[in-house]
Amino acid sequence: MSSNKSASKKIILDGLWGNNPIFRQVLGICSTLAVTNLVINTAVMCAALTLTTALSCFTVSLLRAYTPRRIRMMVQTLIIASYVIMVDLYLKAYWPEMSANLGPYVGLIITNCIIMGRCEAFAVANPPVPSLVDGLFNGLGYSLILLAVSITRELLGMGTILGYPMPYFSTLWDKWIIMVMPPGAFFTLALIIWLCRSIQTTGREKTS
Amino acid sequence: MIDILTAIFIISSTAAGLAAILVVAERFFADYGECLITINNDEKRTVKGGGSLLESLTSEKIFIPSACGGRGTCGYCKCKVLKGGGILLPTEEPYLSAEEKKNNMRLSCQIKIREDIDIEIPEELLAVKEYKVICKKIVDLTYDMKQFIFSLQEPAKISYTPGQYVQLFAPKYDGNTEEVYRAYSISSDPADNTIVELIIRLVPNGICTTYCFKHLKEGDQALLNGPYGDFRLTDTNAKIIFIAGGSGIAPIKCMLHHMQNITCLREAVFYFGVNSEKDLCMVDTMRAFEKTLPKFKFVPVMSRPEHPEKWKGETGLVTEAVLRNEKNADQSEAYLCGSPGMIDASIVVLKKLGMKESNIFYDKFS
Amino acid sequence: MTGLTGEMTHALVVCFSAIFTGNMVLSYFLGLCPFIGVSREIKTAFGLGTAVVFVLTFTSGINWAAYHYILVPLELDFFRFILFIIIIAAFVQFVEMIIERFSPLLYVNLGIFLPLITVNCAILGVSLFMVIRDYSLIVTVAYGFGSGLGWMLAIVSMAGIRQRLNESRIPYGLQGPGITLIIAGLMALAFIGFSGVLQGR
Amino acid sequence: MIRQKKWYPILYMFLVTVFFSTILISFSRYTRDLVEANRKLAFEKAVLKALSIPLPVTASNMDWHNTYLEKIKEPQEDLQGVYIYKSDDMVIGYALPFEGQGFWAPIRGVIGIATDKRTITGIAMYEQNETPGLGAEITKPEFRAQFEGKQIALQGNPLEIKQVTEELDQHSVHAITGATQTSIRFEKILNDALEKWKTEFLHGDNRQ
Repeated sequence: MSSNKSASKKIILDGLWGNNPIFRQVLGICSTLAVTNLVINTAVMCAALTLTTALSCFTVSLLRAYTPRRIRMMVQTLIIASYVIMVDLYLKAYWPEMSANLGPYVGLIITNCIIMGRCEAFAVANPPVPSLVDGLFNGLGYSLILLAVSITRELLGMGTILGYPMPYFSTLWDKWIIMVMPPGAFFTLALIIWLCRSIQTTGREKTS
Repeated sequence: MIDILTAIFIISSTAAGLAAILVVAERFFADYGECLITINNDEKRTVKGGGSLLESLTSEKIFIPSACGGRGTCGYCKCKVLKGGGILLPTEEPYLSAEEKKNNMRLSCQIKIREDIDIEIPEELLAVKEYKVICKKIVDLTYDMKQFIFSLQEPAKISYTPGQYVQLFAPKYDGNTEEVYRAYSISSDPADNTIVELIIRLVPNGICTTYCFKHLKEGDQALLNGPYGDFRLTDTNAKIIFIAGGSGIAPIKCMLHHMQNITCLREAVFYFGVNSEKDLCMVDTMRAFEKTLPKFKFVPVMSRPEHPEKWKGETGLVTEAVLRNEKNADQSEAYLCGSPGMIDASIVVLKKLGMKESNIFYDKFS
Repeated sequence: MTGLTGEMTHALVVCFSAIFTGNMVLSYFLGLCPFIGVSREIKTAFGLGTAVVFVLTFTSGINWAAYHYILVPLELDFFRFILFIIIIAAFVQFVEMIIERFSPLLYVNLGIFLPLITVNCAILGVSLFMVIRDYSLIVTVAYGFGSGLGWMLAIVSMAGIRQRLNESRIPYGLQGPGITLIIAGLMALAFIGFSGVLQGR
Repeated sequence: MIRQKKWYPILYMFLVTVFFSTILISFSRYTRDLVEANRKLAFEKAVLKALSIPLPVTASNMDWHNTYLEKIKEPQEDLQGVYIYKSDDMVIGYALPFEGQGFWAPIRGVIGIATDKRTITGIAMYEQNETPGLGAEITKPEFRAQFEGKQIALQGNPLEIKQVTEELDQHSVHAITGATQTSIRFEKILNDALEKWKTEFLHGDNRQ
């Protein structure tokens, strides 16, 4: 007997913070983490990912009553892959420079665990519209963290943000090349997870 | 054009071929034959292996309460597994306390039945049955609340404790492709064990309430299962404070019927919170209780009366009315039923009045 | 060098570089979710690692055949994502059924992560790379096997390190995924050291 | 009920795939020409950039295409795939396409060579999938500008990509920090192409 408004508010807050896919569930960092050394690439990847997650959840939820249990996984991957290919084709046709920049990473969105995770955990048991909202906000929650990672990496590694030189960092700052390389991504993400989890737990202790 | 069609056909056939492999493999590998479930050392049920414990029990008409439908996200479907459940899965751990783990508590939706299994569940769950019922009467209480009276067909009688709830089955209908169960408190007089009365408030776009309000007609068949829940009156003589909002009146009404039947002389006040005149209902029934139960008082509280000049009763939030009228509650008990917000606010107020937390009982709508 | 031995040498080189220099997790970031999630114990990590080696070796071969005999003749190159992923999904589920039937212990240890092998990026990644790098069947299978081994090596070492860390005092927020990522970063640094080995300037 | 039938999953999978593949194939047919045009344009731009033919920043894609048609002559049989830059029937430069395996996927590009057949006028990539922010920096003007005016070495490797700390000479440029893998591979790809150029054109000339 819940009201719809508070239910969707809960879905939204859970996706963004309470049950954030990255620092609570630690899902889906695979392919996107690799492009987090540039903010612009991260933004496009995250947008593609959020869109795919939302649409896939919606479709999976729409078909959930008809999909036989045994082939559910195949059908879900098919749906996800179809949306990713559409994004890929779209980028190739209308934004070739970005498509060239991201290369194989766009295709690898298919295997991003967060999409499958949301489909399995939420969409197969809920109606289409809440699933869409859930997918959307999980995607956004995910993007939030990765954008934070990419801003840190680009700033410390190259002294720029979105390609624009930043005061101090582009001139006096001794650039940390390691930030641009794979280990930098791991370290930055670890620190951000640490920060977010600490904030969450202190908040909880106070309320209880 | 032909080449496009051929391409589509070949790709689709490949996919269908893969599905075929899985279907065949399931026949050969995922077939576990028949398994025996022993419940509380006594009841024995034979089920087809391969499914989850929860699914199998449901198909045997034993209903362990569950909210998420077997996804392992609500953690309600706990039960004790003595033998044959396999080891604790990582999917269950977050929902079980250390003590529960020691006592072999498991989530029944996560356990797969591959062999004979021994479990323990509360006796009353075994009493839980599925009832075929006929909708006998529908009464409009307010613009968005209705009273439904179901007469039992099969089984013909039900026994429950006042305060418990049943789950009503909502079938598929136009615009809904899902079959769901929703919980509603029983509001009928327990003396008549051939009927079940529910008070239901319309939830916009709610699957089950839409079914009840738009599709269910007098004379229609319906399905219920239950009873469930441990919201019930204690055996003490302490003063009772009932607090309810909206359709939360249902279990309280049932409890009052019960008190009337056993001529209980406990002191009791019922604070019933509504928004305005158009939400107020069952006043006559409550006034009738006041006559038969000498120590019972009914206090409707209106938060925003449309005609304040005509409204003689309490105004403001239900919690404010409680604060105004109750002085010391350390010897009283409280029974609350309604939205989580109302219940949480009431608990705060009651504690402020000196009530022990162990004397506050509630049924929260979720 | 005759054709076949040349092919074998190539396969061997590809296999080794997939283990060390081109490690799926540490340099391509693929297959991170289970790498973080299932690396609590060596035993489970080993089980999952074996499953990945197995699945990778076979799916890379099957996908190679599917690509060269279905997609290339139909000129449906862009369709490879879909075909590969559903083949992987079907295969993983097939394996899941078999493991569930014959080794309940392994099944339980992989827990919810068995279905997640499907969405293990490393597996799709290998299939995609074999196409863009134009490997032959033998080289593809060797590459799949090597990538699987590399992934397993990474996850088992990670599990070993994490088991030793069990006793250590780690700040609350950093426990679990946080510290795992930091270790992964250090391992990635170490693996960069391999890059000179096989390239032989 | 059809859903209880054993073959229902097979039919279901078939229909779902038909649905999605129809959408995808139609979409890809629709964008195919555009994608092809983008590819061509990328190549043409790379050739013009390698030959250091200046075009204003505001130049449209059409301008690039027309300039290419006007100035560049497609390779003929005796030229081993080398494009020729001509103006008023005078040869002004050569554009040598090259390709090879990068870190992720093939790298394809063009080297511009002056009429002396030894001086490099520039290089440009038209297809690469290197790690964004790392290997992909080979497409950045800062990296490419290093090649302008370098000489192809007659002895040893035609060109060398050196560590940032090392001294440069007439035949070497600096690598990209952090992108060891790409740098090593890129050097090999360039040298493979230039070795061929040397045997075909330089040594041939020397013999004459």
